[in-house]
Parts: sequence; structure tokens; C-alpha cells
Amino acid sequence: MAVQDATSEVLVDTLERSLRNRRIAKHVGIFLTLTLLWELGSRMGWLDPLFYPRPSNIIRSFWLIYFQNANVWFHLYSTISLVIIGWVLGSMLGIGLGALVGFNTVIRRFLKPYVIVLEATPRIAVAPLLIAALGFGVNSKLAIIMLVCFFAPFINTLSGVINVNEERLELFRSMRASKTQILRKLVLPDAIPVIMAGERLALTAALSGALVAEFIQRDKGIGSLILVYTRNLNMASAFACIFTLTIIGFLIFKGMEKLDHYIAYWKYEGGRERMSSKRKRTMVEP
Amino acid sequence: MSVSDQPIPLSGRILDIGVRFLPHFVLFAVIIGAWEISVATGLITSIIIPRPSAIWSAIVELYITEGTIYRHFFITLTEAVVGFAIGAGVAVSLAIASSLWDPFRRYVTPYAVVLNVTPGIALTPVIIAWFGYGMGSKIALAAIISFFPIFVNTLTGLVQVDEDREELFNSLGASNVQVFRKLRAPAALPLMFAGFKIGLTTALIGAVVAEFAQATDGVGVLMSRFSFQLNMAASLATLLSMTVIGLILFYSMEFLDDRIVFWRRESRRAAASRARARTWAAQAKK
Amino acid sequence: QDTVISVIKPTPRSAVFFPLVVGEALGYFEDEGITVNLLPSDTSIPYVAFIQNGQADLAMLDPNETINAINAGANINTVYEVMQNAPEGIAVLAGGEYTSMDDLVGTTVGLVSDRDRAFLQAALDITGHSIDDVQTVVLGESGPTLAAAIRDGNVSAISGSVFDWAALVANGIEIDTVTPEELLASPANTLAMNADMIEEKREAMEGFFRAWSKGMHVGATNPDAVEAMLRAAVPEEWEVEAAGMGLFQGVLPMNISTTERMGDLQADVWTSVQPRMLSSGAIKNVVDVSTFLNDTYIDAANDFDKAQVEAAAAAWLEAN
Amino acid sequence: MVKHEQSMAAAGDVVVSGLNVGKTFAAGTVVALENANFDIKRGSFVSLVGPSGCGKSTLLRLVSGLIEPTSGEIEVHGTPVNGPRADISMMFQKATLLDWRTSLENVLLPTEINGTPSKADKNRALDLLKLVGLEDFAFSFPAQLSGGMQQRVALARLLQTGADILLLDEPFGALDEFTREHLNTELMRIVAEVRATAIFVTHNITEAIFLADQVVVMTSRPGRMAKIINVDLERPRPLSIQTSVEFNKLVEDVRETLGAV
Amino acid sequence: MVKHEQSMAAAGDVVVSGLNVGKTFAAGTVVALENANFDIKRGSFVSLVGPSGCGKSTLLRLVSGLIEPTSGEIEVHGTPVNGPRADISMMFQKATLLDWRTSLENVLLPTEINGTPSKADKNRALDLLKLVGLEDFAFSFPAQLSGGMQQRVALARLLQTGADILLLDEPFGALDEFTREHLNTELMRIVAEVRATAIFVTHNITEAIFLADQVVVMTSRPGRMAKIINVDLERPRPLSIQTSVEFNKLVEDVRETLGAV
Ligand SMILES: Nc1ncnc2c1ncn2[C@@H]1O[C@H](COP(=O)(O)OP(=O)(O)OP(=O)(O)O)[C@@H](O)[C@H]1O
Ligand SMILES: Nc1ncnc2c1ncn2[C@@H]1O[C@H](COP(=O)(O)OP(=O)(O)OP(=O)(O)O)[C@@H](O)[C@H]1O
Ligand SMILES: [Mg+2]
Ligand SMILES: [Mg+2]
Repeated sequence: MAVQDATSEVLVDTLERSLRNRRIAKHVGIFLTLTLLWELGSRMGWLDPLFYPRPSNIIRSFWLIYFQNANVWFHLYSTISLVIIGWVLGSMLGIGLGALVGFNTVIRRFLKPYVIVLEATPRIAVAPLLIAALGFGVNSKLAIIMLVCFFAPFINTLSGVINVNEERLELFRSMRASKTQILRKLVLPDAIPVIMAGERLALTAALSGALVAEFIQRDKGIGSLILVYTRNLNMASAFACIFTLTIIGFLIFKGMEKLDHYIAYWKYEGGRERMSSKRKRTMVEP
Repeated sequence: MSVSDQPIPLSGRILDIGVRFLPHFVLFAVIIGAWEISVATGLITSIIIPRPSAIWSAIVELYITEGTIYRHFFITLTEAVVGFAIGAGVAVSLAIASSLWDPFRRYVTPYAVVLNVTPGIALTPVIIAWFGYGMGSKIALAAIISFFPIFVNTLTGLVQVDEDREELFNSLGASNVQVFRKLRAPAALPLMFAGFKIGLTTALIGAVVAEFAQATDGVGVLMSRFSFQLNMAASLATLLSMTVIGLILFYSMEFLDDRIVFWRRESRRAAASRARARTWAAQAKK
Repeated sequence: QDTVISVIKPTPRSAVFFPLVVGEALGYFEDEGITVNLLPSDTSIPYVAFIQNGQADLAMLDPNETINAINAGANINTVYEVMQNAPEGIAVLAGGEYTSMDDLVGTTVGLVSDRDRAFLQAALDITGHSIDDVQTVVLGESGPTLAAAIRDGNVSAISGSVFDWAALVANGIEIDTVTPEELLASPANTLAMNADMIEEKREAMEGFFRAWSKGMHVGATNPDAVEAMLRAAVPEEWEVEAAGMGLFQGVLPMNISTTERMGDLQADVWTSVQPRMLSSGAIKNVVDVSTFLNDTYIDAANDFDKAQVEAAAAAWLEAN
Repeated sequence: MVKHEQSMAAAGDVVVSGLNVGKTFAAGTVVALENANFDIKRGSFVSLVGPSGCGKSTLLRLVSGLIEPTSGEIEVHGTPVNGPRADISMMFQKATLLDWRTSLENVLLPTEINGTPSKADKNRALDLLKLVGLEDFAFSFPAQLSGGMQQRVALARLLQTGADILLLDEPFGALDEFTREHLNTELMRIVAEVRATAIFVTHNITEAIFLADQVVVMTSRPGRMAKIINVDLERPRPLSIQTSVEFNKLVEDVRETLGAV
Repeated sequence: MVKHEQSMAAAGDVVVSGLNVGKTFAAGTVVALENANFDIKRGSFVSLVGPSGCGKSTLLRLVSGLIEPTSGEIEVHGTPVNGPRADISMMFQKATLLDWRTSLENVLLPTEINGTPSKADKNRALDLLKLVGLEDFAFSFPAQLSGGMQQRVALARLLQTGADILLLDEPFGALDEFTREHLNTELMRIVAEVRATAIFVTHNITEAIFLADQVVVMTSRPGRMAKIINVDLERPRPLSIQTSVEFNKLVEDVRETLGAV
């Protein structure tokens, strides 16, 4: 039942292989050629400049919005802080609810139909409703972000708790462990990797949620800036904003990977070695 | 790592369902009752949460007496399905090409990853600019954001085949085409369908979000209109139609998954087993 | 401690409503002890609800919305007219085959948003047609979509507003308007507030509108200063020089009152537009304008030394 | 061992005893174990051998108190079993280590569950890891160990409980033949060293005889104790004993019982 | 069997032979197999026994043509091996059946890979399923079969290829002891019936001897053939032969070789 990020090892593996030393030059070459063709196409009038801004203009826009006018920072700050706060709150809610439901079979049974309905509804679509109901401001934006990002941690925590290994459970019971000990020493640590997978999805969803919220509540944020630019037919700057989001998305991806290495250390060779020597030190010193 | 989710079984005899769901109905009735009373007594403002009875009359009006929802319903459904079909078609073709041809995979991967880390939602204004005001832009956004999970899952399924099975095929002297047709393709089906299910959900989100941004018809724009008129009851009734679309899409895919990837579930296996025995008997008679 | 005035309106700070930017640049809002909290929102948000439940102090409404809200029993007053002529209009490609409303019959007309349908309907009514004589399609606010639709002839005309075609013009798409004269004389983007708050918020509101009016006055007397202020405050509109300029020139006259008192409420115009709105179905009932037009702040809003404002603007331009 | 056949233990010596023990599952439709009677002497090593599904695991789980018998009664140290107890400890076919804990921390788990481990507990855990030959891997995580090493950690954890009755359910069944043979030899040495009573489940006849003082042969449908065979081979036993004539007689005996019933 | 020790086959009888065969992996850093010389007679059953990593699977894969030797040469039926060939067929520890095919369709896979199966092919597949005792499960899917039954299907598939040289890499290693013993007996019967030459890899000494005409004992680091032991026990062999004195002598011999080197 758990949901997982759609970034497969196969892809990451291929990516790493394709970005290896000599190959990266080839990739950059291809990329530059494509960009140049685009630029040329635009200059020669093959590409409609209304829709396809020139790469050179996009670069200029980057310069403008980041340095010359420096107007993007304010919006970036707004979006990112909102995403992080909403993500933390939403996933706390999700994990808490998931654990609660996971442990209580009665609640679980009664909640199931609602979960199915919630799962089938495009949750992001509730955004206009929430803004209308909760009014303008940070609250309704946060509510949207929480709504879109609570689900993955919820489902994954739930499945982590439910799918606890039978044999390990038997081991704990044979050692006469209490319910809280089983929860603390077995169920929660065991569920961490799958919860982390949910968290990664949640953070990505949070960014999308923030954007939709900003499309509707246009006071600030990258989403609203993109709208201003497209409205003004300034596609180059709209693209600069979108590429900014690509970078943020990439940072989220990498950041969550790091976090996973740190929290679910036992899944990774490097993490195991790090913790192994760390525990040795703490054991030997005192 | 790849995407997966387990199907929710939808079987059971009518009587059985009646008995099993009775407590659920009771609980549902209690919740609705409490809700109605708290709105009626002013405990909750009806602007934020309308009365269940108001929602019910909105449902009756939209779905039965006026029937206005259906046009929008089918438009959104079409957008999601066509978008999904295009996204899935491109994703599966690219995944097949990538699995067969390693250099291709290396050159496609970086772009697929870039597309993945960019929040698809952010492209909404640009997509509308590019594909215009008709259904095209909704379909395009649906296709773009459903592309990645399908691509990744299919590629993973095609590439990560069991090594022992691969060795078996090699030892039998199978050609590449045979390995693909008889091993890789069927082995990839379960993951591919898991990707399809996620892709369908995201396609619906894409269609609805694009409708929020701009549309003449569709449940997304209908919902915006209702919430603009502060008609929260009708707005929620429209949201319900999105849930229905979501459920229709999910269970249709579930149905296909169940028949095509029949070997995962006992009941389907037994049916397939009987069918093949019959075919054999028929052929033997000839 | 400044008083916060929250205003819900469709756009963030922009040339479109430059008096706000000017007032802020010259510190007039500050002088009045006011901080403006802008709540730019998609038009799918029910603005009226926001002033009713206190989320916003002022809401920028169309006449349609205003009358509909009054009809729905909302307890609101319209207190200031930001624009006294409709920025709305119906645009066609300059030098193209469509040159009047009559030409549009039987064609597809683009709407920038749902709200523009009422305006198109009124325009068709006045010229002796009906909304059923044309096909409509919502184009959305995306500049390229609008541009391509009209340039490529997918729509014969676009029903939208000055701001929408400023960007088109800047991108080399020349347009003409075929808007019936009668429709131009219409209040637009008026500010409304909760009627119960009129006295309670008097001081702050008077200050707010005074600062706004001062901004308007700078626009009337020193457009160069306004332009410079806009370049500094909303650089994103000026990244493409021609677009910025086009927009500014388009909206400059819209933001300058034609009445004696700036921002004054034109009761006769409100009365005269209603039958048309009624016949086109945009509103359900005609409303007596005295029930919601409330000019109690207008005198205070105009109570300032114009020469001083002109001097301040000139000084600002000098300094920056 | 099996009461109705031969009673060979004085009352004082018996640490585990069962009287007419039966267990059914699925509301009585599956009879996992029927009418089992047994006495196990202090310090003895008992092997349970029998085909899949004959109730070996069920018997072990009954003794450990993880499940309750449907009929009959089990006594340990003279008191009826009614739940997991401190003087009994169990080990499974899979190592069931916790991936996020080092070997040492895994071994310390039973102690942690009874309270905060003291310095002495930690030293004992380290000693046990030495006993199973893993002193160099105290700070390694399970994923860094081979299957055989993981089972050694599980064995150390079993001993850390301090229980004097050890229940082993095919502990090395998932390992390859040579590793298994090696670990069996170690197990024999360690169990003797800590003077524990052991009940050992296996499918492997040779292994069952090699380790045990008594071999209980079980048959299935319904699960029953078919025969108890005393293994009177001197200890310590070298591996080569497996090719001796006496040993092979015992093998024949067990095989016959399995085939016959 | 091992040339430099004893040459026991006339040239005409030899179906598989290796001369100084060596294989390294990881650019020569891992020596999987060193200097292997062997001749295998038509119709003989050869067991390869040795610890994990001694190169048993590597040797099998070399013979099957799945990998190429780093040095030396392998000949089958007098021609050098350079790729998978029709007269050799291989079976693995896992059944590696295709989940989406019935038993019958799985058995037909090798035929399909060579072309469209004819009516006769299908009947042959059914016969083979009968031979392995699965005639009632021809239309069952792998998930509906037990582990042992899955291996039987794999065995039928192996025979369906029509190859007369069968390579078996721990084919029943993942099954429990009793099932394994049973399948070994069947395997012996079937291989004799189809008159195939078999090379059988196992960790289990008893099993290796029980099945084989010759047991090749391998040792590791680097992988080498340490000794070849002829098993001169009469056939058919009942299970009870395992407790006989001659048999246990052979066990001792193998164990010594494994321990000594
Ligand atoms: N929880 C349970 N519910 C229902 N039936 C059970 C349960 N546990 C065991 N059984 C049944 O009881 C019988 C004995 O099972 P048990 O696990 O004790 O066998 P075993 O001898 O340990 O087999 P194996 O050698 O395969 O481990 C089997 O038929 C099994 O299916
Ligand atoms: N593809 C490979 N790449 C690198 N090393 C390999 C490869 N295949 C095998 N080896 C190495 O070659 C040696 C022999 O491996 P092989 O699989 O033949 O052993 P084995 O006797 O079959 O062991 P087991 O009993 O565990 O199956 C081992 O050290 C192994 O690590
Ligand atoms: Mg068992
Ligand atoms: Mg091997």
C-alpha cells in the first residue's frame, strides 16, 4: 500500500553513468547544440517568439531577476518558507495519524472508505475551496500545502506499522517486550525507510501545492511571479522562474537523499560504516 | 526503488457487503448528523462548511434535476484520459527504446530527471500559452505530469529482470527479440501497471489544475465558478465529481491490471488456468 | 503603530493601479499612519465575502459584482471609484476584417475571464444583438494565448481590459477597440467596504483615500515621475521595455478621475448602467444607488495641498 | 522422553514436561499437534525431526508460551506455562536481527527490554560475541555480515537472555551445508559450556542425531511424536562420527520411523 | 576424470573435456577457477562438491558456453564451446519459471525459442510433466505450485530441450531435506531413463555421492579440482545405501579432501 518516489535506481544509475567524465562533455555538447539551434530558430523566425523565448533572453532574465532587479528573492523566500513549514506540519500530521490508525484496528477499519475517497480525489483541487473557506493569507496556503503533503507520509507510516515483520514481532513477544517497547524499538525504526520515502514525495507535493495556492492567491511567491510574467507576455522571465523551480526540485531531491542517508543510515553502505565507527568510539571512550 | 501500490479488492457478495458495511453506514450517518446540527446551530459558519443538506440539494440539482455537471464531467474525464494515453504512449515507447539501446538511455535520462524534478504544475501558465485555450492545454499538462512515473516504472521493469531468468534465456540461445518479447515485456507488466495507476491520478490533477488556470468548461472551472459565487455547497458537490472521476479511472485501471497481470492474484490465476486447460482440450479434439 | 488596511484586488502592485505605488513611493500612506496590505487574488475568490467576514477592509469590485452582492443582501458600501471609465473593452486586430460589433455576429469571441462575458453581452445588446449570436471561449490571462488567438484569427475579438492588450501591443500586435461608446462611461474597479465599519474605520480610510488621491494627482501632473517610481517598484513589468511602456500609457488615463473630486462616486452613471445590465441578465434586480453609494470619505480624500504633492514628485524624480 | 514409551527422568531432573498437549488452528479444523507427552531433563539436548507441517514449530511455540495449547498442559521448572517467560529463549530460522542496530546492540536487545543495560551487561554481550567468534564484528550492522555470521549474532542474543532453556527452530536451516556443519559443532560446544537445556528443530536426520541426546521423530497429519531415540554416542563428538557404524544405525532407525508411519 | 590424475575414458566415450581451463573475473583479480582438466564420459553422472565460491557454478557456466574461459579450452562432443548450444541444457537453484506461463507453457519455452512448437512438441512436454509426476498440474501457474513442484517443472523444461548433457547447479538446494531426498531419487531415475550425461553441483556430500558415478571435490582460493573419487556402488541405489559402510567410506574420503586441502 505504501507509495514511493518514482525515481528508480535504474535511472539514477544511468544518470551517474552518463555523467561520468568524458561522457559529460558529450552531454554538454548536445545540450549546447540544442540550445544554439533554439536560439538560431528563434532569431530566424522559425520559432514563434511569443511562445518560445530565446535562450539568450532567458539568461538575461536570470540576470535581471536575480541581480539587477533582484525581485525574485522575495518570492523565493516566500515560497520556500511556506513549503518547508507546510511540509513539516503536514508530515507531522500524516505520521501521527498514520501511527494512530496503524495501531488501532477499529479506527483503521472505519477510516478505510474515507481513505479510499481521499486517495481518489485530486487533493490539490480542494485549493480554491480552502481559500474561499479559510480566507486570504498564509493560513489557507498552509492548509493547502498540508493537505497535499500529508497523504504520502500517512499512508506510508500506516503501511510501515501494519507490515511489521511477523518473525521480529514474535521475537519481541518471546522476550516479553511491552507494547511501547515494541513500538519504540521495533515498529517505528522498522518503518523509517518507508516513511522517508513518503516524506520525499510529500516535499515534492508541497512545492506543487504552494504553486497552485500562489496561482490563486497572487500576493507573493514564485507561482504568482510566473503568472505576472506570462500575463505580461514576458516568457523569458517566466522560463527563468520555471528553471528556478527545477533547481529547487533538484535540491529537494538531493536534500532528501542526504536526509535519508542520515536517518535511515542502515540502508546505505556509507551510512553503516559511519555509524559503525561512531558507535565504536562512543563505546570505547567512556 | 520504484512505484507500487496494492490494489484494493472490490469483491464480495451483496449480502456480505450489507452486513459488513452496516457499521460504516451508521458511523457515516452519525458524522453527517453531527455536522448538520453544528452548522444549523451556528457552531460552524456555513460559509466555511456548508450543511450536508445543502450539499445534498446541490448534488440533486447538479446531477439529477438540472444535470449540468455531466458536460463538464465528461470534458474533464476526456482530458485526463487522453492526456494519460498520450503521456503513457510516449513514456512506454521511450522506456522500451531506452531499455533496448543503452546509449539512448544515457542521453534521455538527464532530461527525464530534469523533467521530474521540475514541478509539473509550474508549467501550467506556459502550457496554456503553448497549447492554447482549448482542451489541448489540459491534455498536454495531464500528459506531461503523468509521463514520468510511467516512464520510470516501465524502464525499471524492463531493465531489472531477474538475472537467473536472463541466464536461462541465454543458455537456451534466445535472441534479443525473444528475450524482450518472452521475458522482459511480461516481467515489466506489474510495475508498468503500477505506473499507469499513478499516472492516471496525476493526469487528473493536471487536467483540473489547468482548468483552474483557464478553461471554458470542465469540473475544475465549474468549481472555481461556484466558489467565486460563494456557493460552497455546489462547489463541494463538484469536488465530489472529481472523486468520482478519480474512482472511475482508478478502478478501470485496476480492472485491466487484474486481467492483464493475472498471475498475481489467486482467483485470476485459477480462472486463467481453467481457460488454458479448456483451450488445450479444444485443440486436442481437432 | 500603523493601521493596516487590507485590500483585496486582482493584481499585485502594478502600473495598472499606480496611485498606490506612487503613494507608497512618496510616503503618503506612511504619513497617514497606514500600511497597505495587498491581497491580490484570482477572480475565483469571492471578494465580497472577504469584506463581510473582516478578512479584508476594502474589496475592488466591478459594478456587476457590486449590484449582485447588494441583491444578495450583502451589507456593503461603495466608497471610492478608482477608475471612472471602464477599462474593459472589445479588441479586434487592427486593419483586420472585423471593424464593428456587427461584424462579430456568427464568430467566436474570446473572453479573458468568465467575468468578461457580462460586458460582451452588454456590448452586443446595445448594438442590437444578443450573446447567442456569438460563440464565446474563455482564453485565460496568459499573454501568449491571447496574442496567438487574435493574431492567428482563432477568435474575431477579445473581450477584456486595457491591461490585457497592453502586452499585445508591446509585442507588435496592433489592435483596435470596437467597444460601444455607451459602455465606456461606467465606473470600474470601485472600492467597497463593510457598511458597519464606515465610522469605526473613518480615520484610517480617509487617510488611505487621501494618499491614493495624491497618487492620482501625480499621475495627472507628472507622468515621468510615476514612470520612474513604477520602474523601481515593479521592475518585472519593465523587463521588456516596450511592454512596460505600453501598459503604462494604456492605464495612465484610466487612473485619473474625470469628476471634480478625485474618486468621486458617479450616482447617475451607476443608475444609468443598471437597466442594461438587467436586460443582459448580468444582474437580477435594479438597485437604488443611494443604498450603497456612500461618498462620506471623498471630501477628506481630496483635502490636500496639490502644489506640495507636485513638488514632492518633482523632488523624487530629481533624487532618483 | 516420550512418557508413554519410556520414562527415564527422575522428577527432580525434569525442566520441561508436557501432558497430553494438543493444538488445533482455524477453529479446530487444522490439527497441528496431537496428544504430545514429554519430559525433558536438565542439560539435555533434544532434537525434533520430522517432515514439513508435522508441528515442530508449533511445539516449540507452545513451550515458549507464545501460543497456548488447546488441550493438555506444559510445565517448565514445575510451573505451568502461561506466556513468554524469562527462563526460556528462542531462536528462529531467520536471524531476525534489527537492521538498524550493530551486532552488539542486537545482542543487548533482550537486556534492554528488561531495563537499562549495565556496564556488566555490555561486557557480557561482548564476551558472548567472542564466544560465537565475532569479537571483530561487534560494531558491524547486519547488512555487513554474511548469513552465517548473522546467525551467530542471533545465537549470542539467545544466550544474552540468560535463559537456561533454549529453543532453536531450524536455526541454521537457511545456510549452506558447510557453514551449517561448522555452526552445529560450535553450537554443541557453546550449549555445553553454558550448561543449557536445548530443544532443536531440524529437517536433517544427520544433524539431529549428531547434536542430540535424544531425537524425537515426529510425523504429520495430525502432528504426533512417533518415536524417541536415545543417542548414546560419547561426547565430544568429532564430525567423523557421522560415518561410524553406530551413527548410521541411528540414521537408519530415524529414517525407518519417518518412512514407516 | 581429472586428466593429470587418472585417465579412464577412451576418446570415443568422452562428451565433455576441459584442458587447462582457467577463469578470472574483475580484470584478473578474482581467480574463480584455475587449471581444470577433465573428461566426462557419455552417460555418466558427475557430482561437483565444494565450499561456497570454489568455482562450481563458474565451471558449469563455462561448459554451457554462457561465459568463456580466460585460458585453456573446453570441448563438447569434440567441438570447442563458443556460446550456448542445443546439446547442452542447464538448470539452476531457483526454478526460474515464468510466472505468467502455465507449467506446460514453461516446459514448452525451449521449443518456442527454436521455433513454433508442433503438436508433437506439446505432447512430449505433457509426457515430461507426467515423467516428473505433474500431469495434473500442466495448466497450473508457478504460484499455484510448491517449491518442490516448481523444481520438477524446471526439470521437465530441462529435458524438453532434448539436450543430452544436463548441467544442474544445486537444483534442489533451496528445498527442505525430505523433498530434496525424494527429488534426488527421481532425478536419478529420470536421468537414467533419458540416457543423459549429467554434471550436478551440490554442497551436500551425501547427496553428491548418492547420485554420482564420479565425485569431483573442489577447493577454493583459487578454485581447483582437488580430487576425483569414483563411486562404484551398484545401481539402482536405495536410500538405505547411505548408511552402508562403503558409502560412509566415500563420505569420509570426500570430507578428508575438503578438510585437508
Ligand atoms: N497460525 C496458524 N494458523 C493456522 N494453521 C497453522 C498456524 N500455525 C501452524 N499451522 C498449521 O499447523 C501445522 C503445523 O505447523 P508447524 O509450523 O508447527 O509445522 P513444522 O513442523 O514447523 O513445519 P516446517 O518444517 O515446515 O517448519 C501445519 O499444518 C500448519 O499449516
Ligand atoms: N561475474 C562475476 N564477477 C566477479 N566475480 C565472480 C563472478 N562470478 C563469480 N565470481 C567469483 O568467482 C568465484 C567462484 O564463484 P562461483 O559462483 O563459481 O562459486 P560456487 O562454487 O558456485 O559457489 P556457491 O557454492 O556459493 O554457489 C567466487 O569468488 C565469486 O565471487
Ligand atoms: Mg517450522
Ligand atoms: Mg554456485
